[in-house]
Amino acid sequence: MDLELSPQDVAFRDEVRQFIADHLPQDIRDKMRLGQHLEKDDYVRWQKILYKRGWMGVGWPTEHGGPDWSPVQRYIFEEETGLGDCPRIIPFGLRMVGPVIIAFGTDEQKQQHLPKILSSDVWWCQGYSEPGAGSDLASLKTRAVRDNGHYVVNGQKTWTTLAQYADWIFCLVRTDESAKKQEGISFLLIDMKTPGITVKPIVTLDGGREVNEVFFDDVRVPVENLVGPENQGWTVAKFLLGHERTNIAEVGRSKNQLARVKEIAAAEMQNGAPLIEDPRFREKIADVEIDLMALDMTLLRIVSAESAGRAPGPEASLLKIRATEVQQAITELLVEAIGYYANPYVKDAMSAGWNEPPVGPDYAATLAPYYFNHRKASIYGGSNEVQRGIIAKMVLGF
Amino acid sequence: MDLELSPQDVAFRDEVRQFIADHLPQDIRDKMRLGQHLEKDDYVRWQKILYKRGWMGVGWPTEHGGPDWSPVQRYIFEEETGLGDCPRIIPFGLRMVGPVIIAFGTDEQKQQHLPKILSSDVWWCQGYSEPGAGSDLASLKTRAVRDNGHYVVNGQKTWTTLAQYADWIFCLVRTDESAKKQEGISFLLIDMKTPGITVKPIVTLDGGREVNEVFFDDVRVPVENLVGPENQGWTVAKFLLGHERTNIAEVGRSKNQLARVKEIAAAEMQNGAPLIEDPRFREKIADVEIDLMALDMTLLRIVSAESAGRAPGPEASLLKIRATEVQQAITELLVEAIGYYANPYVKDAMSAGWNEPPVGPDYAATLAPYYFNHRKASIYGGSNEVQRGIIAKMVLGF
Amino acid sequence: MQFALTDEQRMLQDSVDRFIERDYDFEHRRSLIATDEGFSDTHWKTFADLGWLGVPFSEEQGGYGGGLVEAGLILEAFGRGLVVEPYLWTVVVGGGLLSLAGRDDLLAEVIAGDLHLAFGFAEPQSRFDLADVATRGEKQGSGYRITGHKAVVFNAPSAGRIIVPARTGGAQREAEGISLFVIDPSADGVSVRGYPTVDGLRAAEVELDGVMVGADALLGGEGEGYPLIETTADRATAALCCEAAGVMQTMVASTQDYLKTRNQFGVPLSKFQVLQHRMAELFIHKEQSQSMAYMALVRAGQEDRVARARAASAAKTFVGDKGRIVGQEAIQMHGGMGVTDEMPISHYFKRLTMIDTLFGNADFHRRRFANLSGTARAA
Amino acid sequence: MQFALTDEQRMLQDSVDRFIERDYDFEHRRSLIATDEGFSDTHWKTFADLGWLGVPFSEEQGGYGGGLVEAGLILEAFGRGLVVEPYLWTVVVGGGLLSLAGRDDLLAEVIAGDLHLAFGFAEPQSRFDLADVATRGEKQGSGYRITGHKAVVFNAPSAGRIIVPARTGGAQREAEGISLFVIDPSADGVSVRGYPTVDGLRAAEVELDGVMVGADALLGGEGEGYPLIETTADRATAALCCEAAGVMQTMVASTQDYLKTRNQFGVPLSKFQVLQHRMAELFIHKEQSQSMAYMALVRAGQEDRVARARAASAAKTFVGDKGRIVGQEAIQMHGGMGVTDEMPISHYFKRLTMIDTLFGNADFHRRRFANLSGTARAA
Repeated sequence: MDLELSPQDVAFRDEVRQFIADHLPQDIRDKMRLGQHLEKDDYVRWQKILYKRGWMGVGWPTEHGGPDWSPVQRYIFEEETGLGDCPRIIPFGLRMVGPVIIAFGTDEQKQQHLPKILSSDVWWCQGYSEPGAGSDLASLKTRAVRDNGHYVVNGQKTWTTLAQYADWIFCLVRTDESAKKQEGISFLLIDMKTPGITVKPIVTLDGGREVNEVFFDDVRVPVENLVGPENQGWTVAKFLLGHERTNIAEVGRSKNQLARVKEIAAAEMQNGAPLIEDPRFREKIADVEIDLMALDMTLLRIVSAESAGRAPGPEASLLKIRATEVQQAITELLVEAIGYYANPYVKDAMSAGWNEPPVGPDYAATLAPYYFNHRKASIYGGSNEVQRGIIAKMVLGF
Repeated sequence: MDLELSPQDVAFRDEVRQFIADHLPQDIRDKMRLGQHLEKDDYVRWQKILYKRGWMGVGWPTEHGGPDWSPVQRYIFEEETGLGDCPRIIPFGLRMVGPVIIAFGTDEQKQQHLPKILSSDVWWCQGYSEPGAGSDLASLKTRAVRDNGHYVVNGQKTWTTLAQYADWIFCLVRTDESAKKQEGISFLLIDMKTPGITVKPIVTLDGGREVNEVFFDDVRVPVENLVGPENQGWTVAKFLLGHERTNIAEVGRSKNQLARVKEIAAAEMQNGAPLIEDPRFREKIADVEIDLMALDMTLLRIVSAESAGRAPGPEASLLKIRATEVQQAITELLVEAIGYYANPYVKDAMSAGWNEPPVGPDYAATLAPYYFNHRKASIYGGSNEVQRGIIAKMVLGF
Repeated sequence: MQFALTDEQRMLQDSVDRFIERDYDFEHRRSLIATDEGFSDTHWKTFADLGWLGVPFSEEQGGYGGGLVEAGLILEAFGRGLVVEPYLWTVVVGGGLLSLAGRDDLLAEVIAGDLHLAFGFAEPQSRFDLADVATRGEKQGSGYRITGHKAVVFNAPSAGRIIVPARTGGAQREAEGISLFVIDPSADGVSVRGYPTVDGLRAAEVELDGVMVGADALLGGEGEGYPLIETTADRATAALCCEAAGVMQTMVASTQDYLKTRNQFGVPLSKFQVLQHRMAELFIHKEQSQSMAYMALVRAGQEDRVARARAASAAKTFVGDKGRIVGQEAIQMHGGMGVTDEMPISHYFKRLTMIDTLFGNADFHRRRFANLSGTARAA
Repeated sequence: MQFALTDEQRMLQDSVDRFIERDYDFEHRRSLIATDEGFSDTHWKTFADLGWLGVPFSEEQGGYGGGLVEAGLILEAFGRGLVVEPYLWTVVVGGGLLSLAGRDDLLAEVIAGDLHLAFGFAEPQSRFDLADVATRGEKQGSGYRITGHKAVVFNAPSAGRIIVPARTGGAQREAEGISLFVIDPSADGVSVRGYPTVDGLRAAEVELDGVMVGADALLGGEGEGYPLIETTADRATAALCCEAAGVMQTMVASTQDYLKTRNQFGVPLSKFQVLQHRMAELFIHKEQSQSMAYMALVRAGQEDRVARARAASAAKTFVGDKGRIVGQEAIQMHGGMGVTDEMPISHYFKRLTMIDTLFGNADFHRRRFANLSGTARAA
């Protein structure tokens, strides 16, 4: 047992760190540090920088442009990009539909889609959830009927993250209404420019517009856009659920946010001294820091097992639950640290380019919205209740 | 809204307080303060003292010897006896079978049993739980078959508290095996001296011998000992569950134990100062104290509603859950306060009359066993899980 | 001892509940918070007409002879309806200070609904310490010259008067030497930078740059402001706990309804045992929060400082801790719907979250309670 | 970086697990703790024969060249089997001190299984502060005269040597001036009052009344004992966290089995969603506890004091907090059966509870961790 990086891994870490220092645009870094809203262009710019360096296809086979990293290298990359204020990689192309196409797609689909996913020339979104379905994903109602070389799609998807930016959407649709729930579902790729698609933003409690409803009204999709066999979409979806999930731990990003808690608590005053000198507040930070260590060390055990060739199991559920709890606990500490200045809601201060002086400290404006927004973390992506159920069934055999 | 006692209630409180000061035997008080084991005689002596004063039949109609107190007076009596180191009233006679006999018993049963319950000349125990039944009380298997003016009882009860002291037991038995679960159950009074009854202690994790298994082997019980109609025992049992339950809050007793936490934390040292000066430990005490206030204030709202003539509802479940949580939290604080001296297990030091010097402070010996023993509080008497289910169904309509 | 509402109190709450049911549905609230002022003057006039603005004040002061309990009950009902009109700030806090200081002239305007008030008790460095006052009040002739920055002053954009603590003596964070002044926001040197809050209310940064006031601007004696501030904060805390209890009541009821009507895997969510048990906990939290809020109300009207302060701090700690659980759990059990702006539940959640920051959060009051508690047997 | 067991480490743990399976069933343990000594000398000899007693020591010192990691892995397996033999006290703590101080002579006896050790680091007033030493060691000629009271000294009744910190200089609670002495319990002035502990082990109050020792009784330099004590405590803490992780593993597995086999309302308890979700939490706690214990083991072998101390304190805090939950929940889910002496689960619970009191409880280590943590980005 050993927690030290090998010299090669140290070199790799230094290389990643230096690359971020040299190439992450300063305006993006500033927005990240202040928790401000990122534009589509911010994501794409950063992803293209990584693409140019050959670091976009993490987890992809080398033949499709993957960087051929060991599990430890992937861990390091996640950690350093999280610590280094880099924007999240938008996962829908790279981590979701990409691996699906690699595993199930035709050669034509691979040629058409993979290069543009890697180069971030095409923005994807995910059409899984539907109104009324909640955690019961398989109860979806959007239907696709074959008609003359096309599927005609009708229905509605919801909670579609950043659909307003998307060029393509991958969807689960019902292609056999007579079949039992999980059967009769197919996996379709749909060009968002196809007539009949309408995107309507859902405003979230923090005032954000990250998620959308997507309506399909007689949308004609070429049958060539089916991935995997018809009515086997559930198998494809399950493959995705089981696919490389250690990145959901977001350890680097949480370490970065926890450091932000400490910085803010060092700047905020209480009884004439920095708040961070309050023993109780220090201990609350310590609790989250310890929980984050436990997440990190458990992740490292999984990474080590992967290095030894063991396939990841249902540990993803463990990581999902604890990672989101840690993230949410950090957002609570941020709100607590800022005291009364959690209250002002100055919408313009949440985007870059606002020229008025801040209300309170400049880091204050985004903290309460960040807390509110992050309540979603334990709901989306398989709610933590669903994850506990998975552990009970898959691990405990209940 | 008013939280002040009326002058009459103040007078009553002072009277109770003075009575306890004058009449609670010092040896019993000492045992209570040190958390030592009480003998049967200790309970009986105290109950007879209360009986002599006319204060035993709390909750009973005056015609049967009840003291005719208002809900507020009952609250005060509970509080003062709890604060005043008085032993618990053993509930099986006074609070359980007594009210059942009053509500459902024949005149003969009333004459035979009620006076001796009140005078504590007869010790009762409760035969509800069975091995393998757990919270599913109605799945009981002990059966009673009619034979020549008797029921012949065969089966086994378990978790029977203080059965080793008991003269009588009240039991739920199955009198109709063909009926559905809750039907076919009857409520029987059984003399513990009847041939065929065996009591076997269950040693609990703290080393205590409070609970027992009770075996029935062809025990012949006169049919006159049936309470209520045959096969209607479940109705009787439900009556009991709904009966006057505000006393389960044990607020006075918990206030007393919390004061003990403070006393011990004032005596124990840390960094050369009393532990109670540690801000974190003080705040942990504060948390429990606030939870106890919330219990107390909620109890007072229920008491006020009772005073206004409203019957108590499923609030008993709320009180049971929070009361036991507070009790358990207090036992945790006690163990924490004592540090390393939680470890020694000097069995003799847990009873009075041991003449050797204590290991560590004299209050230390019983603390860890007290914590261990109190894990039962959230299990027995309708587990807290069962209580949450009751709230969900009865209050929330789920 | 009668820890239940009197018939009059029940009638008062019923009338507030009826007002909300009739005139204050959620879309209406949404339209109000989108206006410049952020609430309705018409409603405010109605409150005046119904006597709600004068409820806590004595008849000698032009009020209706109720007390803090009645004001708390109004706020509890306001919490249930998520009412944004600034009753807490104008009536309980501002009116409370005027009443304590005997400023019946201004109080009459409050009761009539003609005057809004704000209280600038926080400063950028003060966090929750009411005695951490850096704003200075320098004697100038018979009056004072006031300079300082008051942070997140609720209701200041609408206030006809802003009450501010300023230091006329003593060292920073000392209770001694703090004076209370009534400031006219239109006076020279006052700048009020208003903004909405995350829970749909209005507040402002108030800068006082050498503001000149006369001796009549002083509330209470010079340097003797702190006891008024602390008393008012405890009373406001009790009333705020009532609002929180009301918010929780609606959150629990809404979640209960949602779980009953929403199906998943072919059955209503209310049939899932995990959600049943978690809802049972929320039910207990909201019941006990109400008990604690009422206790704080009753004690806040009493003379005994320690009893009042312990009760207020216990209630605020409890409501802060349990409110966080109720809020987060209600959102979680609503699933994706819980995080939309469209659903009322998310707005209740935001209000409940922000209540914890007012007058000191749960950690602040836990410590205050612990420091006020002896080792004696009284619990 | 390879945060997993090597093949050798896995084989070592397997051999311990096999020993427990073959020779250490629960009835056997029950009979052992009922004996006077409280454990089995025969087993101890077996441990010596299998090389387990020498595992953490270097070959130069007569050991087998493993390290703390190997000792921790043995304790983890011991935790799974609730083994009472005093491996922690004789090998990890006592042996660790001897090893640090270069007392290879005594260490050889430990490795051979001929010597038990105890460490009297606690005193009645010390609570968890390792520097709070009131016991005095006065220079007398070339030796020392030691007087003091050592509290709850584990394994003292069986120990051939007791190591005690005594103050040869410095003020109370100062790290400076503490010396470590090896005491023979049969020496004049030593009284050992033994007793069982609530979790079935043995400890004693050790009174030292002017005990005379020679200069050779000193471990390390005079007045330089504290770094040895702290290092040893951190290492023991890491190893103890391994034992706790092992205890949790069995508790979770037993509860899992119990819920699967026990029926209520006509279905196995494992079908109740509430219990499923609570068990999922316990599963996570025991997995993460193991991660934290391993981290502490790895870091405890390192030079860097802060990294070692942070890791030990983080692990102990985590194991203390989560262990309480795992213990209480496992008992609760066993229902009435959980609180009987008959069921192994209650004994595991008691051990897990007592582990939290050793070398500082969760609150103690949370504070230590917080005080060791900077505001820098390293997390």
